[in-house]
Amino acid sequence: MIPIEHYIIFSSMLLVIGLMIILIKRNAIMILAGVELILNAANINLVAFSQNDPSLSGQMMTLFVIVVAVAESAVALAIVYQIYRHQGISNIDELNELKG
Amino acid sequence: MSMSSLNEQIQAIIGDFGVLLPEATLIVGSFILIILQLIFKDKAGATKVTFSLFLLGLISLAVSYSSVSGEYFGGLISITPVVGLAKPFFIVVTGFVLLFPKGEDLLKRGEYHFLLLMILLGAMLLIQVNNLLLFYLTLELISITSYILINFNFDRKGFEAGIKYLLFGAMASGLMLYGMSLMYGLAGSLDLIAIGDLISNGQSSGLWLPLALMLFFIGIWFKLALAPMHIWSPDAYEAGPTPVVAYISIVPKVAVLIFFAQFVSTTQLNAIDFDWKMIFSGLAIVSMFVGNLSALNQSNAKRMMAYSSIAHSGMLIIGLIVGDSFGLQAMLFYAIVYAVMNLGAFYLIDLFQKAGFEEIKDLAGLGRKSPWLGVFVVVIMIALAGLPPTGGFTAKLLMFTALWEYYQSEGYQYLIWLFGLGLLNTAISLFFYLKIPYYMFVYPSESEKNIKFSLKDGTIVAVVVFIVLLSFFKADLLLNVLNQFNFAL
Amino acid sequence: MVMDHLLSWLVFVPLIAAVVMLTIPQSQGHLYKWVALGALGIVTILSLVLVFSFNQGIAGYGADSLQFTKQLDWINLNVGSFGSLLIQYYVGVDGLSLALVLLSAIVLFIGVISSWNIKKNVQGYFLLYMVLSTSVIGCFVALDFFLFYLFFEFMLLPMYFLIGIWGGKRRAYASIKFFIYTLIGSLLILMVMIGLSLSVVQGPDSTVHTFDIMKMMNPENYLPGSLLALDFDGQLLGLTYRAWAFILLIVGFAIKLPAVPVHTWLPDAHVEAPTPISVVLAGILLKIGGYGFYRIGYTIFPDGAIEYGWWIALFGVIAIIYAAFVAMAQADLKRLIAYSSVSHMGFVMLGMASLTVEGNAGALFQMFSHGIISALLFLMSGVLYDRTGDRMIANYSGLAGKMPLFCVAVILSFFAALGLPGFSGFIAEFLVLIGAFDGAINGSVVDTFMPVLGLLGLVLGAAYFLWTIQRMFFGKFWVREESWQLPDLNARELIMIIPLVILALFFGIFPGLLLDLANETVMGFVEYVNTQGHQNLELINAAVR
Amino acid sequence: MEGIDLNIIAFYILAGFSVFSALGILFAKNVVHAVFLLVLVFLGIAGVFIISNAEFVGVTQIMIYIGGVLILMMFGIMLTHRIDGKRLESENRSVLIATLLGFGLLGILFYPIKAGFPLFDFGSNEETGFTVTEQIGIHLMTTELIALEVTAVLLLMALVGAAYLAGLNLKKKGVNDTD
Amino acid sequence: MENILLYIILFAPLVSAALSYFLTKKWAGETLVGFSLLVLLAAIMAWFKQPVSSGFELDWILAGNQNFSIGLYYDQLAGIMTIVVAIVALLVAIFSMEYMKHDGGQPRYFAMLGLFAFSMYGIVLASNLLLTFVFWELVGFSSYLLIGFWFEKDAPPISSFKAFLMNKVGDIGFLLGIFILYAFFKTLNIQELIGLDPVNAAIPNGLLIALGIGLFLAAVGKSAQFPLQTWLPDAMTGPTPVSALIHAATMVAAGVYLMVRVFPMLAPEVLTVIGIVGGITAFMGAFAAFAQNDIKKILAFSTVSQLGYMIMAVGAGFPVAAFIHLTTHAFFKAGLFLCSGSIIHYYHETNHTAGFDPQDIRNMGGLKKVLPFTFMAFTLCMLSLAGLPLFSGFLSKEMILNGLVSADHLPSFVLVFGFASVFMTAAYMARLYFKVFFNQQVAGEKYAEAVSVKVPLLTLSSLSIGFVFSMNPLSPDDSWLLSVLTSYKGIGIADHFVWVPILSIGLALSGLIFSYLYIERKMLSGLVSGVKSLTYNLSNRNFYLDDIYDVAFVSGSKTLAKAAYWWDQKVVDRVVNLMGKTQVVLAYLIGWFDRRIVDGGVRLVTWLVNFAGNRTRQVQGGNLQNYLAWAVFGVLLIFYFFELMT
Repeated sequence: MIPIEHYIIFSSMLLVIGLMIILIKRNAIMILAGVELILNAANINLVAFSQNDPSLSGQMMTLFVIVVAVAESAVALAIVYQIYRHQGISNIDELNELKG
Repeated sequence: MSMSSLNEQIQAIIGDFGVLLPEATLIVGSFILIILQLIFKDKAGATKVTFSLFLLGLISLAVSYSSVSGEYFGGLISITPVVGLAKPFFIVVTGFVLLFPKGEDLLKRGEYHFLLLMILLGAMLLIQVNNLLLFYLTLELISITSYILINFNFDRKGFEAGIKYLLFGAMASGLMLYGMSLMYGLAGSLDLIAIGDLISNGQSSGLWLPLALMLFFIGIWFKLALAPMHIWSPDAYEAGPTPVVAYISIVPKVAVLIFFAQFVSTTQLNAIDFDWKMIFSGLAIVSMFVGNLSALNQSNAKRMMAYSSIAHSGMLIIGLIVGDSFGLQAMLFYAIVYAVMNLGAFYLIDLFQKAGFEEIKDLAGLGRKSPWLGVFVVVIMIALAGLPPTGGFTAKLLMFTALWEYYQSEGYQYLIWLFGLGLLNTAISLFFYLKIPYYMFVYPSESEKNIKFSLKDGTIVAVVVFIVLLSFFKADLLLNVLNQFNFAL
Repeated sequence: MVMDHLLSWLVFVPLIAAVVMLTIPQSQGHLYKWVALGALGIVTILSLVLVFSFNQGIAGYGADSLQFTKQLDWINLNVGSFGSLLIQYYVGVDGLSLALVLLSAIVLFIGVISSWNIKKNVQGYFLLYMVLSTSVIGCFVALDFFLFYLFFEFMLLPMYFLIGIWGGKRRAYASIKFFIYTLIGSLLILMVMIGLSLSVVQGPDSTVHTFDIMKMMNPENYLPGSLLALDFDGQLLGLTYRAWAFILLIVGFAIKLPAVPVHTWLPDAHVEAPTPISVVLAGILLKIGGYGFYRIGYTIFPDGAIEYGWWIALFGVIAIIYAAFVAMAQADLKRLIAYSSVSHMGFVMLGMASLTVEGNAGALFQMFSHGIISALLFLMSGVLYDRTGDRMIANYSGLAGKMPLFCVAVILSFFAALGLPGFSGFIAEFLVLIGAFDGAINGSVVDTFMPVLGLLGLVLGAAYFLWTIQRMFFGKFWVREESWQLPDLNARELIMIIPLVILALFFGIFPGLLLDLANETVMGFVEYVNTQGHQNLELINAAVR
Repeated sequence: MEGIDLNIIAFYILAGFSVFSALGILFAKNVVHAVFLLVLVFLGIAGVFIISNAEFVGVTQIMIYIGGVLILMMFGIMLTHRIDGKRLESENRSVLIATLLGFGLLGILFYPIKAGFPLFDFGSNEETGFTVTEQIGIHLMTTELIALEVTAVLLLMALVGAAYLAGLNLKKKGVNDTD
Repeated sequence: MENILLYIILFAPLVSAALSYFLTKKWAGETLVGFSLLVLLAAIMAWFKQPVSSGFELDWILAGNQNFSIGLYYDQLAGIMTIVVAIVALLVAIFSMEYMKHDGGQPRYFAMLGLFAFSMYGIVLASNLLLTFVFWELVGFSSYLLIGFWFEKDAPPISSFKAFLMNKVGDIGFLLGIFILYAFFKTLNIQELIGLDPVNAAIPNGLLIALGIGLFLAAVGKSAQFPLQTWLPDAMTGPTPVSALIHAATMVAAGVYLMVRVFPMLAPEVLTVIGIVGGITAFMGAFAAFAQNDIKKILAFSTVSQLGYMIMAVGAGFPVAAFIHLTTHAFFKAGLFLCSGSIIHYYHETNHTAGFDPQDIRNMGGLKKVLPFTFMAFTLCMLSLAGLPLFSGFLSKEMILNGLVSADHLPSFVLVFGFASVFMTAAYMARLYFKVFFNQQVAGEKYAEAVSVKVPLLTLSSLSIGFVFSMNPLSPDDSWLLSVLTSYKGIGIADHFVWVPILSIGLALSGLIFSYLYIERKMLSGLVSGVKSLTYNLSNRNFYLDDIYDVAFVSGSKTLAKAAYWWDQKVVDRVVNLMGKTQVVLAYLIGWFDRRIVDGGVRLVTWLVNFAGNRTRQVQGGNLQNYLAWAVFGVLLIFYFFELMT
């Protein structure tokens, strides 16, 4: 049996890396990638914890999370696409018309 | 898990579907709207509005038939008395939003109706879920819909706000999800009751449970726009279409508040040896300060209202901090009054924007040209500030009364700070709430522009003002309505 | 029917007038002021009826000594397990409030005459004025804390707009400053109100929480163990909650009064406000602060009155001296008068804190008298401002030759203000100081040095007023701009000034007419505060130890 | 049990692989490279899922993430970047702050992890007679039915919304700002 | 209507004031004269009809069970005082009709005089200290108005301002005294208080002294005693009849009257203080009079000095003596002032040279011929003031000096001051007398004084003759005043010292001669040179005398007078002015403090709030990733806070 803590270490590393990607990368799509990493980190936890769960809630949840992630990405990419089309910008930090 | 038990389970589920009649109606209706959109394209706005309103009527009918308290779907859904109050409330707010003056352009788009209804669906579901997975899904339903709707001005600012809102929300929900995954690992189930068992068993889980809860709270804070997760809201509010902003400043917030109240009671969060109330109190104070202070120098009315709503969120969660039935009652009272005055404020802002007034200072001298409009603005603004004789005052009074009472029984020192600083914030907030009437009355007019104030606008605003006043002068009416619901969650 | 609901009529006649004004089209603009005048005329008559049908002989202080009471349930907030919050429409008068009601009616009436020449947005002006009138009178007759608070807060907005729209150059700054100051004061009051309503119930076994001030007097109505109950043993930062509540209340009302050091809104507000609004502000609004001390602070917390009376008196004395000095340094006539108001209101604090009958009677009398006299003073500055648009003392000299009537009026009002015997101000200040001294000698909470310093305030008052007369009215005639037209007082101004002078003289010569109205109440009040206060203190000290 | 050992070894290899790939994203200069690295991360995670008794999830991961999300992202990149080299570079910003915050978060997690995770005791894993995939199917139609419905609606909504947003250029009206 | 006479005395002047201001403007003077006559008649009738120690009390202020009543009280003291006031007031009113005949402000003038008379009678008749105080302030007020009557000139407004303010300082003491009395005895009725014997009652000694000092301070202000005396000379900027009535005869004497009234309440320590202050005032006033060239100022300083005498007498423990001096002084000093008024009026009427100062004695001379009637009256009054036998001043002054000698609680320098002042009084009056009436420099045509000038002068000068007050004008003990005042409690007749009248007469005579020689020196030296050969010795001695006179006395005393005046103007007045200025400076400082610190603090808070607002807004910089960083940072902060807590 793999110790559960190792799963958590694994997931937390992905979590941190995801967070750092979000904060570091200027590209909107890369930020989205960071978000996906965070979601995957949570998924790893869910799967790991549900190994012994007879009701498999964790795994079920993972499936839904994946679906939601897709939906979210789709919307995000639609917006990114529009922004690029209208302003030629794909770096998120160039968007700063709204402030104060 | 045997086949027979499976059968029973399915039978039970099918039987239970009755309670989701409003939601089902909503889903079906919204599909029809999509179809209408496919037929009419971007025309026939009136038909779509009529249909939407009709649909809302149907849903409320359905609500009145199906709101029976109890647990359904094996505990996944639990209908508490509050739900019976909250659902009609959401429906009314949705209906109101459809009447916004500048919404006509939006209302021609079937997608707009559809998305609004999706938020309504999410909110209606959110307040009755009893399970983290469903919570996550409904919350995401609301969130993603909001992300899309914020773009509906279809301009640069709109898209900018949209992506900012989305990425911020995505990160928040990611962190929340991580917290939820940890909670699942600790409790062994996604049901809230399981977490309750975990807490009430009293076995120490070290730092894990608090950590999980805190990560989980991030999502809640995000939806409530509480500091430090408030930063998205000014941008989104400024750029989003006014009706949408009005909508997402009320419905998702109230839904999350109600869910959280249920969360607290189901998971017996008060029993945990971790002073989450202190953290919430701190956040409430910080939110009020951040909201009110930042609003001081805003020149854009909608942005100002965004900060105002951050501050109001800080007020609203006082009800959660108090947590007893009095507190929840006060919170709901506050929420309803806040909804009314916020809708009124946004309605007026929409009216101004329609007439081409973008900045607050453009409003100079307007109050002298249209005194009635000026009076309405004054009433709504002082209501938002929480001065008598408006419902805003009664709401604040009840909220602080509840807080005081809680302090009296518990004696936590931070509560008295919350009390005092909360009141102090009322004073700060006046600076900017009075800015609008101030410009309208005190400053001389510079332009010839005036507001076309149609009968419909007049009636709607007058009704809002009337309710705001009524909820002061006969506050017991509203409170008695609230009293009909049992708040012992 | 009118007699049955006399107080309600008093309060709501201006509001009815406001509604009537709404129905008058803008084209009939000249009617507004007549409506306002009529309404306040009715109010004045009603208040006179009230005074004459008031029974002076009812002794004691408390619910039983109130007259013309009306008590109706208004809002009953039922909040489940906790019980319910009962807000009542509860009005009544006793000796404390009667004179102030009369004062309000008079000053408001004069204020309308003074507003006769308002040109800008007449409808709005008089509407707000009527609303202000209602809330002012309401404040004085309300006996339910919530009702009082409602009227108290509701004064702010009309005042804000009246200064902000019809004011002078820096009106924006002044109005917002006024608003914020007063609002902070009222928030402090709100805090205490919430606490009180939670601690006080209708009766010993009731769960109906009440805002009734008279109920709040009785320690038995406090829920045992509630924060503001006498037997509550908890403390916050070393003070009992009752002490905190008292301090908050006093600070809240002190802002309104205003006391040093929270007075700085007043000069600004006055300088920017139009003349009639200055008149109303100084004449009545400040009195609400003083009245709040009485009706709310001292009545509900007699223990605080005894424990912190010394400090209140001290701040009163500081206000007297300090504001007099500041007044002396002013270059603007209206600012000078504003600071003199601060100085005079210091006497109210001193007299009240002395906890002697003389001192309290004097403080009440001072409120009335200052109401009349400050109205007069602000009318004076208004007369000048109307003619030249300038109020700088240094810009005038030797006006007495050009405007003899005006000069007479100024001399009379200035001497009235500096406490010349024969005018009401003297009686008030004399009573306050003698009461304070008597109290100091005979073991009340004040010290001897306070009335003695107060005496010094009298000299300072004489100094700055006379200096002003000397600078502005005597000597050779000179004004800054030769083009200034300086006609003497006209009939309208005389109509305002003469009654006020006569009133100041009349009550200076026959103070008994006013003092007798309040005498029994004041005696009851002092007796109540002293006995109940000491009782309460004993209980509190026993609980805390 | 050699199989388990193998599983364990595979876990560490896959986990390490994923983490390194994720780090690779962090340091990658080229957006396309980063996306490919993301594929590797997801593959590794899918592998972990599979050895963690969640084959169905693992497969879903591969299919939806790699087949869906990543393709979407590639589309996105291609649509939003001119393929002329420079624009494909993914620039970094405020690395220091991000690192500090990242380590801050790690610091939060450090002590709890050190103390061990009190996993809920699910009891012995009794045989139900269904495979995991079958069980998932059953759950989807019973306990998670509502979730399924909600997800369906959510997907529809996202579809409508995303399509609407992405396809806005087809409508001349509505786009107020086309500069 | 048993007290109808008192009502008439009190209210008739007020009625006349109202009438002359509002109704009978054209006959304002006649109105006042008529009413003053009525008052005088009433006062005389009251002397005979009104029972002694009668009066009445009315409720005025009822505070709780405490009644601050007001009322009138009539006894011999009040009786004499009313008659004195009534006489002087009547005569001044008559005089004013001539004096003010060209002034446009007559209604105002006579109304104010009426108001003053009303207030003065109020002080005299008031039965309790509260009412006394009320009228006390009112006389101050009317005095303020009358001093500043010519408000368009530069000096009068300032003088009136100063006068009122200094009086106000004194009034504080009065109020303090009232407070102390009330706090212990709960009554302010003078007779009741005397009955309660405050000096021996259970009052802490400090408060007893404070009480006395307080009441005395009132007298210091009103009666222009050291150190508040400087307002009185300044007050001479008012019309001269006003000076005669208010600043010589009546109002300034009110302080003395009050002291006499409350004498039984004064503690021994207080009496010592009173005596010392009186002595200093008498001496300083007399000295300062030397250096004046303004005729009215000389008389004003003389008044200060004489008031000092009265106060000294009170301090010595002989209030009756003070009161009698008050009475006699009222007549002869009013007479002197009216004489000066007559002179000034003469110059006003005849000399219209621009810049001519009709009050400067250097411009005067030889008026004996021009104004013979005035000269006669002035002579009588002056001799009375100088304290020569057969004149009223002698009687009262002897009583005071005897009292001073017999009072052993006063330091001896007071006595020295007393006697020195006798000499100086005679000397400065003679200086004035000879300069104005004899010097030949400026002589004009004989000028006929109007009847309305003559009548007052005649009356007042005849009232300065000793026979009026005592059948034996050489012994004050035989004065009928003393006999009627026997019922007064503070009575005390000093022992007789034979040397006292001798010394005092000697001093007074030498003072007269001294000045005579000095002023008339030039004339004398001419005479001397004519008979030089005949009486070389005399001449020699004369020369010798002149020398001594010049060196030892004249320049010496002149220097001293200058010094005294300098002290008065530069030190006392400066100190008072400095206090005033300090007050103004302090006011500006506090004003600055109020604006910058108190209000500044508020503005600082506002600024800080705004500043904080802008900082919280800065978080919202528009960059999403900064938002995220902030959010994460905030969340981490909470986490760490929490983790540190547990």
